[in-house]
Amino acid sequence: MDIRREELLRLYYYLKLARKLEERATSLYHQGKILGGVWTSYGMEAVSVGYGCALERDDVAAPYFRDMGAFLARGISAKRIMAQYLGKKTGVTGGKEGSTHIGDLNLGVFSFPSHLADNYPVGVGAALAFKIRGEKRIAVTCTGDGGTSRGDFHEAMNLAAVRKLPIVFFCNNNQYAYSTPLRLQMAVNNVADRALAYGIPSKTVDGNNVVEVYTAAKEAYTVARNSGGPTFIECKTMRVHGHSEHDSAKYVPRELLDAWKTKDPILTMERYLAGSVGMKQEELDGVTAQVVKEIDEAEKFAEESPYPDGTDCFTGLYATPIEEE
Amino acid sequence: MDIRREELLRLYYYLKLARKLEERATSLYHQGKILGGVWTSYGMEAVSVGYGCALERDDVAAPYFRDMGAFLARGISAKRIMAQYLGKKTGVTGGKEGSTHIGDLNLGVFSFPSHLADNYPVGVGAALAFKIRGEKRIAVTCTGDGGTSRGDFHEAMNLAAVRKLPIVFFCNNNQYAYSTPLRLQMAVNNVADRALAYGIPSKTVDGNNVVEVYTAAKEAYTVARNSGGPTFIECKTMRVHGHSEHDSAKYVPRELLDAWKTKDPILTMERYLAGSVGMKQEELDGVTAQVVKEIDEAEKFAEESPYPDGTDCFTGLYATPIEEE
Amino acid sequence: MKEITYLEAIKEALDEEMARDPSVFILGEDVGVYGGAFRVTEGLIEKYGEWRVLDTPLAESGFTGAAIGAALMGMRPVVEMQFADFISCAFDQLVNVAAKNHYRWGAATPIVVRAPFGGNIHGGPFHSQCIEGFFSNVPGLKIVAPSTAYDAKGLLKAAIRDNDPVIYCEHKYLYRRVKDSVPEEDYVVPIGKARVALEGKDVSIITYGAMVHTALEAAQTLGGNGISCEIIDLRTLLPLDKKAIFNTVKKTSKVVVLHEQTKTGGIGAEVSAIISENCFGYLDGPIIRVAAPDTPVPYSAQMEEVFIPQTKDVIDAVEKLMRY
Amino acid sequence: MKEITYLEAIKEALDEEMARDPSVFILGEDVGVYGGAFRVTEGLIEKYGEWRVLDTPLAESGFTGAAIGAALMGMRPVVEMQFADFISCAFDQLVNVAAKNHYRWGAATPIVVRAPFGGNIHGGPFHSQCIEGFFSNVPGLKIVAPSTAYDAKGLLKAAIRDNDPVIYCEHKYLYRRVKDSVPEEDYVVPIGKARVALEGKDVSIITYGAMVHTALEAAQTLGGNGISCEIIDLRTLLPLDKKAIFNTVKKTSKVVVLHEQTKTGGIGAEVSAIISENCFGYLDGPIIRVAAPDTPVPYSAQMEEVFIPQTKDVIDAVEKLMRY
Ligand SMILES: Cc1ncc(C[n+]2csc(CCOP(=O)(O)OP(=O)(O)O)c2C)c(N)n1
Ligand SMILES: Cc1ncc(C[n+]2csc(CCOP(=O)(O)OP(=O)(O)O)c2C)c(N)n1
Ligand SMILES: [Mg+2]
Ligand SMILES: [Mg+2]
Repeated sequence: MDIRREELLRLYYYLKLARKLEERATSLYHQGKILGGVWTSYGMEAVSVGYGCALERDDVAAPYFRDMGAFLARGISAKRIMAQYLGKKTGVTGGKEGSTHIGDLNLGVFSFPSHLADNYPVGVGAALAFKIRGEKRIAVTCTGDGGTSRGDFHEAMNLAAVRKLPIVFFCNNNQYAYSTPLRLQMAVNNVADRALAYGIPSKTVDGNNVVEVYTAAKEAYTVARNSGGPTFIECKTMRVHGHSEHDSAKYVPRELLDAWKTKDPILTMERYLAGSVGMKQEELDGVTAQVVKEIDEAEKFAEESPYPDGTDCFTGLYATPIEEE
Repeated sequence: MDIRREELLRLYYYLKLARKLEERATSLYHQGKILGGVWTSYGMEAVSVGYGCALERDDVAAPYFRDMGAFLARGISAKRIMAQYLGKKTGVTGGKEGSTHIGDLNLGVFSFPSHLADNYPVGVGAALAFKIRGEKRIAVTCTGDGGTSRGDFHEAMNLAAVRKLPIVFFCNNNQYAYSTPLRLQMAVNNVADRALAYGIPSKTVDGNNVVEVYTAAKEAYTVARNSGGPTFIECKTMRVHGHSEHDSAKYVPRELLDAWKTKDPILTMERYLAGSVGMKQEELDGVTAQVVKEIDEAEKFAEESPYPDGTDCFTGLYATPIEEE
Repeated sequence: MKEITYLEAIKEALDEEMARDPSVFILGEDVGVYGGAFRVTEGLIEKYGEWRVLDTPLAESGFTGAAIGAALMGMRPVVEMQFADFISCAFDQLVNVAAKNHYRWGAATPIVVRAPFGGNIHGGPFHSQCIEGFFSNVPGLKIVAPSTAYDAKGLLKAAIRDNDPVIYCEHKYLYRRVKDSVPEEDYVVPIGKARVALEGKDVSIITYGAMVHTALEAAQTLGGNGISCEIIDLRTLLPLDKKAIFNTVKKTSKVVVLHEQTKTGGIGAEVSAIISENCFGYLDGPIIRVAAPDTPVPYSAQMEEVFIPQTKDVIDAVEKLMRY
Repeated sequence: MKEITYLEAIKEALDEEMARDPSVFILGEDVGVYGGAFRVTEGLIEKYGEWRVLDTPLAESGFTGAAIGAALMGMRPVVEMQFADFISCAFDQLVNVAAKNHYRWGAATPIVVRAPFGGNIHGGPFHSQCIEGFFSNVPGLKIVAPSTAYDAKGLLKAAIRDNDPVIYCEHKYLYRRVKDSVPEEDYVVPIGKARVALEGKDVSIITYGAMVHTALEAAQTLGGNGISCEIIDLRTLLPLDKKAIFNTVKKTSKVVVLHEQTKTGGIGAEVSAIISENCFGYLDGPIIRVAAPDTPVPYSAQMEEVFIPQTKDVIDAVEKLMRY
């Protein structure tokens, strides 16, 4: 596939934006400004940036919590996300939710319910709606390697396959579910092998190579959009840090971590852009400068935003509230 | 595999016993004596007779509702089952449960919770207990083709595979889940293909040929018993009647029904016994006579048994009741 | 007006809503060609096609989750549980996804989950359960449970048009046993409103579902003995119509709460608690609950009859309360 | 006696029971090498090996079902939910298999499900839930919820030795915040028995879990104002210790029920209902419930503080009741 220069820059931009945003969030966490946990996609940004950027405006994504790239690529601003981390009123959920539990129907992105793989059936439902209405839109959903062991993964994959729904399934296979290595999660070599049970074509791609993820996504999206049914895409990567900021990941062999650190998705992309594509360093620096500015502004915005009122907790339960006379 | 004559006769005996028992239950149902529903394994008896007879005394089975052969082969008597159908105090569950919702821990057979595939994880748990204690026992579990679409199927298969547990999974693929044909249930050709997702070896056998089921079961049991891990066995058969006695199955193409009726598992077995094995008709008739006698006695026993007291409904909730002072 | 059964009322509501609004569709096991285990959706696939009356694989969590996703995209799915008992398999999607979407991120989830519930049909432990108790501590859901054909139709229409997830408890014992008048023209029964099923002055029987008919029978006998019963049919179980409950308590000062659900942790507990909290001064006797005992639903007819509250149990409770 | 934290108490109970009985084993996510998300099982895999401290795939229904099967074969599994919130995924196995096994076919299912529950830790909607309400209408289960290290240890031991499925609600806010004395020798706290956490005479505060400490704080202030509170720590939520509840009501005649769980359909509803039903004549005021509002648990600190009942809310309720 031939990817236009602007598109490559867009991928690079979102890689950097996700990285910087999560780095900033991590530092805010260590300053005690984020009260809940912080889980990042550090070192795995290429997965959600790749699948997120490959979507069309009218498509929808049902991500999981390590999909910062997809939230950003769908158009949820760094400002709103930063405010979300701080539990501010201006955060995506106005303080009702924390961290990456964000969604915005106007931007075609569903919030993530913590329960891993719950978004698999939900994503399938979006695809079902498109199919029923005969719209040329597609849905995507993503979960971790861990999430693929859940029943909802199975039920969703199967339903999508039977009805040939316009959905593409992603898995961020970062080799661990919290502390649990793949060998205690599954007895197959590739997560992609799981797709065999459903008659869903699958592909395993280098999850640290954003161009590879993006290309595979685009291809699968085209198939789905043209009534060719679902695809499952396993993105092999590595969680090169703890499960969250409070986990030192000492259960992971050092060598494994070290091996993967050299494969950092941003470095990989920079090598590619500077090499094969022949982009100038200034151009990349320009993106970085833009990203840093945006994150600085986002942090400022978030810090200056008001906290919600405590009594906001009483609002918003129902979409159709019941009138008490 | 060489099967001894007595074993072949045992298989034939249970095929006939299951058939006659369920025929009698059906007729009692039509006489209005069975208040709940009646679901039979008519035409599919070879599946559960095959896997049930292949078990050793200390093994356990976690069947589903169409596994009459397994209940009988584990040693639950026709008398107790007939009384169960009639809701009598002498039924396997004393009237607390109906139809084939029966189990008996002394006989190594678990009761079936209606929720299809729920017994898959439960069966896996029994295998886990054997593994933890280092016992040379195995567990088996069975569900319908429909049940394989459920999350519990997935979670159970995966867990068993990861821990290489001594369990053998069966599927009675009778091509329909109630009115739903396979094509609306899954997009793979064989239910056995589902096992690919777990790295579990699988086999598809003729579910109307009890010797084939029995042989495949025995082989898989040996593997499991010797720490070789789980196997998945799909038994292809056909539900040649309605889902239950109140369903005329008019959604099933006539030709399909007719084609399968000629493959009746009892006829198949009789042809085999009379042919290759060279058994005399008298020997088979002897079995039939024995079965009819047993079923007559069972019916008589059940009819003459008392109903439970209404107030029995208050008893038996807890195994460790809480003492109220 | 025309007379139709409870089952026909449900079918008509589905049919009319599907005709009215192309975003309404049905999914579940055997709802299409077969027309549903209880034949509620019979004929609809012929009318609306296999994409609006969708036979699913046997996977309650999967198809409930899919309904949620479709709802987020503007559809109005009606999920059929083959028996209410199987809703347990979709518990997580209902409680953690559907119920919390709007509060968490402002996304409306207009799904209806039809749950054929209740006993008295010799269904045993897995085909007779009352499932409303699983969800009564789950903010964000709505639960309704009609007792008449009129309400069955009107509440289902309201549920389909509502923007929140609604669990629609249809009592399968009533399907073909209850028949009453419904208007020819379109109408809804508002969610959140109870109804006075019988006016009376001495004692209030607060109930819902099949037990409304048991209460009516009891009231007839009691009326003969000079005790005038007011019967409140809750219709909506979550959230409760507090005003209607308080009104009847203020009127009669004596309360029996009746349900088929097992007693501990049932809807009756909440009804009792809000009365104690808000109408204590009006009460002149204990709030008595008549409910099933705390066990699974037994299979045998003998036991099931003892298990399910009977007219006589209601009469006894009322008489006991009148003697207080 | 020695002083240990609530978390240490749980760990000790597990360790001692595993040492005592080879049929006890632990399974769940990250319970082995990692020692559990809250480090409750830390060190146990080294001691008992990877077959008795079993890291499972991420599959709550699967491993809960497996625990049930193992229990049927004579084991005593302790299942860890990483957070109580994820118990929703195992709802069906708990409600339809574990809870009904003994009634349906006489098979005991001695499993314990550890559920780290409750809020006040900025966990948001999915890491703060009180899940006891999901199960309070499920006959066949037992539910316990300790508030002290002493009870945490004694109740967990009792739960492990009990032959029924027990949901063990451990409040994660208390893990390292509560510390008290436990005996050196083996002991159990019987399931089904509440305890008087504070003796008093004017008003009863019936509560459990983290709210016991809130009640104690409130009682201190109220004591200063001349109001003597009796605090009942329920400890077992299903079935309730009716006798202990009725005793305190008969003593004080005034009741506040306090819980962190959302109000509607919570445990407090059942407590209130059994009091109304059985002690009506003793009451001289309404039964007031202090509980979280009917919404998911919000994330922001400002909202969470309003959401979770505070000492002040208890004081207000008691004072209001005293003025009645
Ligand atoms: C159903 C469910 N059970 C448990 C958890 C707690 N939990 C949060 S993240 C996690 C590990 C997830 O692993 P994986 O799916 O591989 O995603 P990763 O964190 O590696 O990206 C667990 C167990 C959860 N979120 N959902
Ligand atoms: C979880 C669940 N959902 C729905 C049902 C209702 N139900 C009973 S049998 C059946 C069809 C079962 O099909 P299959 O698994 O193929 O078994 P078969 O009856 O064909 O032997 C259904 C949907 C059920 N028992 N469990
Ligand atoms: Mg992972
Ligand atoms: Mg079938």
